[in-house]
Amino acid sequence: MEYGVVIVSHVSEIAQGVKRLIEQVAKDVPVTIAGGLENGDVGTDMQRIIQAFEDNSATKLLAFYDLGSAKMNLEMAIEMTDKEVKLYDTALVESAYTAAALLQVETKIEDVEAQLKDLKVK
Amino acid sequence: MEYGVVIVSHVSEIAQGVKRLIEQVAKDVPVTIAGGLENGDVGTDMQRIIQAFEDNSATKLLAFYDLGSAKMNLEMAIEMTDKEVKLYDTALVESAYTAAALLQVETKIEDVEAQLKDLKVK
Amino acid sequence: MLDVENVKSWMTKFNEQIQAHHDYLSELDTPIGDGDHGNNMARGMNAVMEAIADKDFTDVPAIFKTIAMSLISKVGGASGPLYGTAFMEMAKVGDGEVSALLPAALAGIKKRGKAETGEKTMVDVWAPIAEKTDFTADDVDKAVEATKDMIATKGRASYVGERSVGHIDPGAMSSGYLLKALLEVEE
Amino acid sequence: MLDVENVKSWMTKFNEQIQAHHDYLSELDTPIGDGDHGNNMARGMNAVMEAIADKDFTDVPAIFKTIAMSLISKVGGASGPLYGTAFMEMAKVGDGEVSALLPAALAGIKKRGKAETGEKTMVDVWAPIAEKTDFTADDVDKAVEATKDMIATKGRASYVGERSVGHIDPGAMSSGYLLKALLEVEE
Ligand SMILES: Nc1ncnc2c1ncn2[C@@H]1O[C@H](COP(=O)(O)OP(=O)(O)O)[C@@H](O)[C@H]1O
Ligand SMILES: Nc1ncnc2c1ncn2[C@@H]1O[C@H](COP(=O)(O)OP(=O)(O)O)[C@@H](O)[C@H]1O
Ligand SMILES: [Mg+2]
Ligand SMILES: [Mg+2]
Ligand SMILES: [Mg+2]
Ligand SMILES: [Mg+2]
Repeated sequence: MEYGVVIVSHVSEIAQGVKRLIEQVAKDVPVTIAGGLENGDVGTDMQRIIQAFEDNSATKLLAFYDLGSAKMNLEMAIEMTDKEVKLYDTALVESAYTAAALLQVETKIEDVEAQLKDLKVK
Repeated sequence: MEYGVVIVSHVSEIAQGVKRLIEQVAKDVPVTIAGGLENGDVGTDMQRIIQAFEDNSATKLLAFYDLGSAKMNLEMAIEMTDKEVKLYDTALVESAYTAAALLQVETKIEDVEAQLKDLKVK
Repeated sequence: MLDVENVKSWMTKFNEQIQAHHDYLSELDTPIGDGDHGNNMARGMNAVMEAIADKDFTDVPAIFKTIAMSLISKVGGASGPLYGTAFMEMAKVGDGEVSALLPAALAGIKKRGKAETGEKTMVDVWAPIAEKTDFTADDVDKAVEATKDMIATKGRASYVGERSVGHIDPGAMSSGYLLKALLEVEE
Repeated sequence: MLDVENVKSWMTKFNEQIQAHHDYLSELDTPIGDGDHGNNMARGMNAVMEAIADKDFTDVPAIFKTIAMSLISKVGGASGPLYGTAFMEMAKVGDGEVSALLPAALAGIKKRGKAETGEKTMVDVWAPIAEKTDFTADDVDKAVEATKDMIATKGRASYVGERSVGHIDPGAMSSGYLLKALLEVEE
């Protein structure tokens, strides 16, 4: 698929759980995650985000995050990757679900983004 | 504490992860969860939601959920419990975090609700 | 007027349809949902059959309540609280008068799901049938089929919006099985 | 003008302060955050010390880059990308001219965190100091202390809004240690 989804959360369980939730409705959308720190603690880690970009088989990525400090690491990761990544300031679970469900049925990216606009919360 | 938080998600990892995230900033706020089905599958279960209400040491509960079908089970659970439960159609992770952080510092419920209003996404 | 035995055979026939079309219901749920409607209903109906088989019920409301609780606690998807509420509301009717049961069920489903007709849900099957004094299997099939052209605005299918057009709603299909099973019992 | 050795002793002194005030920084982060700022900074500075000890650097930008990468990858909280960007931007200055380094660091922090002064963050310490040609330990202490009366509008503390008044910002405090450690090296 052209587009993939990346989930960035301070907590690895949240990232894993969101992946599980959205894969149910989007079997063909590549979803990769960066959750928590390497040692399992709560936090975000730029290297793990870059890894999630690399591991995603899509070249264009939609990235969703939980809290503001994840956003800073996401932005740094975006500056350092070759992939085309766009981050959304939208409700993490709800917008990742919406995006994945729409991408699965090959919705145009403009239409996906239009739906995401309603989910902006940060 | 007078107020507690209940997290309802289709996926147990999401519910557990949100609890972990918010307990960091709200050590004294009672947080209970209902995530997934009894057998670990994805879904929501009214009985587990009622259990989360009962297990919460607070008498007044703020409930947050991920998708619409969780809301239906939540509403049924609310009809069947003695606790005073209010559900919010807000971004799951973000609003649970906001509510917990504010409750921790003993913010008045009206002020908590005012902040939650901005997080309405469903 | 249904009695307890009628309700038992209604459930038996419905269960047969659900188990027989287990995969088909999940297939319907795949393009516009999460692909589990067959599993959900099969699990729920197994629980119903277990809860009512070899058990005596004093009256129709009592068996409806047991069915409702099994569906609510075992289905696991949106259809659990919806069917559960339908049976709960039917229990409140007080007897087995079909012309009162179906409107009660419909009202329960609409209350629970906050859906109206035309939103591509099971409501689109329950509504036209509950409003008729008499209905046929053909009426049911037509109502189910009519969900195909609708745009979903409730439930998971609403996420794909216009892309839901062209697919029959899975909950509409399972509701069709339920209503046609009722017809067989009434005959 | 700092050289590589100066930067090393700057980091050594900063690390001493961080480790000595580990608990205090986390305590500051508890009422208005998640209580981990001391842990985050201690972990980050351990990584910095490991990365720069016994290692030769060709020039000041090279050691700044190494410090930046250690902080970015090991801190784990918001302060990681913020301090990391500060050192990354200082590396871009090209030499150790303090009057150029501090404004560069400030610009990096503001860009990364999208914060302005008065939002109760580390910016409120970096900004007044970077704007001075000369600064004293007293200037730093005053800037740190001034965050106490501010209402947080950025970072985790912004969630508690007005309730953040009365508490010193943890990132302001750690930034104060960093800037005072620099003063000692410059003397
Ligand atoms: N708000 C609603 N109102 C009425 N019916 C609904 C509503 N939401 C979902 N449904 C019905 O439920 C069916 C899906 O059930 P199921 O797949 O078991 O649940 P889930 O969507 O949680 O996986 C849909 O096909 C639709 O008929
Ligand atoms: N957007 C921002 N801009 C500037 N500084 C910020 C911002 N967000 C947070 N900070 C600083 O970071 C500090 C908190 O760091 P830390 O506790 O390590 O991270 P976290 O909040 O992720 O746990 C705050 O005290 C504040 O000084
Ligand atoms: Mg389904
Ligand atoms: Mg489901
Ligand atoms: Mg912190
Ligand atoms: Mg933290």
